[in-house]
Amino acid sequence: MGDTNKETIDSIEAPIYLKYNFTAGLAPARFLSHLKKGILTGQRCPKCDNVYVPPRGSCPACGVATETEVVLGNKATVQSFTIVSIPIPGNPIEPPFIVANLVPDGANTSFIHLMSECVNEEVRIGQRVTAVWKPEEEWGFAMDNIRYFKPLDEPDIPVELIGHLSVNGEEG
Amino acid sequence: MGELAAVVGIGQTKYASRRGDVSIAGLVREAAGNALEDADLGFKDIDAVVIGKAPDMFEGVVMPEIYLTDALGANGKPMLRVHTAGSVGGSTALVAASHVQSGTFRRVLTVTFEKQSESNAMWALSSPQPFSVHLNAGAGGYFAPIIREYIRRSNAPSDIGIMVAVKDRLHGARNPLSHLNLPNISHQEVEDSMMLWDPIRFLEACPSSDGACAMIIANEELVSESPKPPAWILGGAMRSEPTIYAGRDEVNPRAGRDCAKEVYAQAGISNPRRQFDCAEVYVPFSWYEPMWLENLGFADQGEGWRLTLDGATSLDEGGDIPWNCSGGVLSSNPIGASGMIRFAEAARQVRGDADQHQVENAQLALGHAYGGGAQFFSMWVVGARKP
Amino acid sequence: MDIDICIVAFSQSACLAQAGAANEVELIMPELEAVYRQVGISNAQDVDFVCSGSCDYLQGAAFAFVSGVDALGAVPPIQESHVEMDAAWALYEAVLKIRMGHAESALVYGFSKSSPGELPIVLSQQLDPYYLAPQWIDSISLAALQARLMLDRGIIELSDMAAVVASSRRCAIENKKAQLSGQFSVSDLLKEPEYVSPLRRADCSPISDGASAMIICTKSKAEEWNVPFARLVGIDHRIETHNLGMRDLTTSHSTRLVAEALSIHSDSLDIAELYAPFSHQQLILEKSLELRPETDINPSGGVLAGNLMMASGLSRVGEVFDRIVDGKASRGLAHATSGPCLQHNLLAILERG
Amino acid sequence: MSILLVQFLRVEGLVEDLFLQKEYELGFTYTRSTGPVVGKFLTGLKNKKIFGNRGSDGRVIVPPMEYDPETFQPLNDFVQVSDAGMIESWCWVAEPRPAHPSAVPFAWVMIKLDGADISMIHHVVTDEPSRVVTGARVKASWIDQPVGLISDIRYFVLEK
Repeated sequence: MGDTNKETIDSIEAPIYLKYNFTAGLAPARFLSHLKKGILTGQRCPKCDNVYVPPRGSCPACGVATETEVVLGNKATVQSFTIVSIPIPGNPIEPPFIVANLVPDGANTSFIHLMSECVNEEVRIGQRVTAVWKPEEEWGFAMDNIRYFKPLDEPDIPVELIGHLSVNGEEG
Repeated sequence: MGELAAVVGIGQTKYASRRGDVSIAGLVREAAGNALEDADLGFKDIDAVVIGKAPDMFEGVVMPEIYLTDALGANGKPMLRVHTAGSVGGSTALVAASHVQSGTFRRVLTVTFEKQSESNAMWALSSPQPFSVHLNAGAGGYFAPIIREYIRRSNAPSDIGIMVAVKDRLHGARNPLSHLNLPNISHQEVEDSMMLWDPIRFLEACPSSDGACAMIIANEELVSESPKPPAWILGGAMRSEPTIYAGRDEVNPRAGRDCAKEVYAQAGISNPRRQFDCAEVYVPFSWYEPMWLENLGFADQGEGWRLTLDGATSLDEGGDIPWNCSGGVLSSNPIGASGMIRFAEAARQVRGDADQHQVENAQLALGHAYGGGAQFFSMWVVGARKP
Repeated sequence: MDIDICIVAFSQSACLAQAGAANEVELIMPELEAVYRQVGISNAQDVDFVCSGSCDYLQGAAFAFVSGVDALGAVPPIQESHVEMDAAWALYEAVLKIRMGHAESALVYGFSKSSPGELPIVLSQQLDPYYLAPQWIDSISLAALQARLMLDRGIIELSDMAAVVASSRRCAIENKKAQLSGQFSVSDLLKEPEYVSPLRRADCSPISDGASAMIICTKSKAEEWNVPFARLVGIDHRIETHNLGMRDLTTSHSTRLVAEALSIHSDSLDIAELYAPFSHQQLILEKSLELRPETDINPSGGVLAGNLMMASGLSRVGEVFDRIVDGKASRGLAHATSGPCLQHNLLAILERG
Repeated sequence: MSILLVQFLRVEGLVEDLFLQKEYELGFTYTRSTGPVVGKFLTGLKNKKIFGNRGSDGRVIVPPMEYDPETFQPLNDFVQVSDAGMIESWCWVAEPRPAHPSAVPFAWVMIKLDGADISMIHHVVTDEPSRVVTGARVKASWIDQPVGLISDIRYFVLEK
């Protein structure tokens, strides 16, 4: 027994790896299956009429189940954003990159996604963007079928209208 | 409001990035033991134990209260485990208080903790589930866009966040338990620190800490059994709202406003800025000070930053409403305990027991915690005078 | 306590081995709708307080309960809390809220999606993180060690355990929500192979997905709602040491402590719903509670017929409630447990209104 | 990662639903500080020694507890015990789970080590399962190069 064995233990490593069989949920599964076909969808609340994306199967505000699917536009508006300068664990993307809260046309809530093909310093709240999809053969049941969103050459949307555009990008 | 209850003992650990000298049990025990000592009591004097922490994944111990019974002297007693995300420290205190205010128990011990060094908070918070986008680069990535929207709305000068970061660290330097001890921190140093999630710089974000906080809450009858002045619980409230819903104001969440309104009503507060002597408010990213100043009614909409700018929230500048005299979450952040530390530090102030960060003659203080996507709130008002 | 607290509504989903695609929200919503319907309210806005019980590690996602809030209609914001425990303890927290006068009514729910993970192994990580958790000793094996102690000491026999299972399966025939039911004889059950000896698979509760929900309120609120109710006349709980070697595993010290604190009067109990995830644990509980032969034990089939981890304790209370309002019982006991080998136990006593 | 995709018709609405399922691993290697009591035990293991400590009632607890379950006071009175003892309870695992410490059938055991009053939990590996009974004598089989983990005891073996 060498001297090293006499060292006092004050710390241990505890690897805890648990396997799960994750299920997406009924509403998310339908959302993802549409994405696999290249279509972004939301669900409309039967009570307050708001459209949620991504849908979770309920309107959190009303507490009622959502069933009606709504096809959303490829265009979206920047609700807010951050420029991230540190890597995300488990994500290959290299900083600095933009993570934005985006409201797609036809929806009333935002989701987060990447922005690219833009000058980071010129990204702004109210900016119009459009989805850049991966090649069709790479589409899976995943939000990253949309690789990122890029700026559109359209006028900015007034802040009070963000989250209130129709699927055609019009006020409504 | 139920029966009268008061904080008669407070115990905290030293906060640090890693408390390598203790086990998880040793960490919670240090806080519990300090609280009992402060209250001049032993475990035999405790009727029930209420414990809280943030997700079990931080330490990888499922429902850790099961293993912590002996360390907290809970054997043969009721033990309850609360988990309400980041607000858990505050809600645990409120649940503990309800054990007494309901008349069910005479005196309870409540403890919250996090031993973040056992894992990596960013991993635990963005653990990658299938079918979802993994762009949540930690809590900062979530809150940065909300802060950006606040800055747009309020037209606040861009360095308000820096001012809060400096102020809270100077407060923290007065508190020997603080994780960060930065007595010489400067505006320039914060400004020069790395921009992590624009507009949040490294020094505008909270650290990741190991630590635990404990309190003993007693009913009116038993208050006199502990030697130090009590902090009377004058009000307590919780509010929750969904993470996302159409039309949600993420900058100024309604759950926070409603929670404040209720706790103020209970405690007879109509003008928080004037009536409170100080407040301990959950500010994990510096910009949340002006945002919460407005949300909690200390300032009008869009005007919160002016209080920060004028030094109103600074102990060092002799402000009229010092916020986070202990150094706040920006100085120490054991997540599950951070809310309770706010509640406990508010109590320390009105007990006149806050040492170097004491606000002179503090009579009335607010403790505040929030969690999730700024959707879970818990608050209490404590006072030196028995109602 | 001066305030009379009543249970006015209860609903539980079917116990499913695999709830398929349904996520937490989708599991919870039907049960919430059912309890709203029972008292004639429209959503969580119509109660003063909401408390839930769940465990992140069951489905392997931090903040599982946050998604649960999406089922509530929490706009405007509500008074809401959560315990990382069985929802029976959420019920306990809600009772305190009513007792202190902060609420007249409360919604309590628990949800469980255990099927995505390997539950017995997930539960091994409840144990002390230095000596036991790294050995990955699962909850079934710990229960088996406990059963062996009882068999070795002649406290029970294998046939006693099989009789518990036979009774559970028989009772569950009447329970549409049960996962396992049927007529089995003790000798048939004993012919089955051993699983983790001395336990057979039938001695272990199944793994189930589902949710349950309950509404409680003050007596005056129950009268205002004009609904049948059962009075919750007592609720209390106790935990004991985490060191399994220091406990007498053949009995339940903490259960006895609660029974004493509540004065359960076991001679006047019509029914008892016990949360015994393993057959021998029901025998431990019956003895620790000094239950009489006249008491109908686990008329629902108990958790051996379906175990909604994190909701089963609340469901025990609900099963007693259902039988009291149906007129099948006038006084009943419900039990919930947490931790390995019955470490933490809660009792609730319900009486006809 | 495998994707299992099952399409089925919902009976009531004839709505086409998807059942999307994916395996995933929630995993992390935690770094645990042990504190002095757990550290004493693990340091002992590293030296192929087993330590317990004396509780308030005088009983020797193995592995040592940090706080007494009766008085809740810190426990420090360490006692070295034997690495052999007697089975107090056992269960036979015919089909080990992937997470289990043994890939071959084995017994979980509660063992009262000689010199201890409280039994500890570990496992026994043997090709004579019928000899695993309460009261049987067992002895620790150590790994060659202990590191200070409970798994330094590879398993217990039945004494001849």
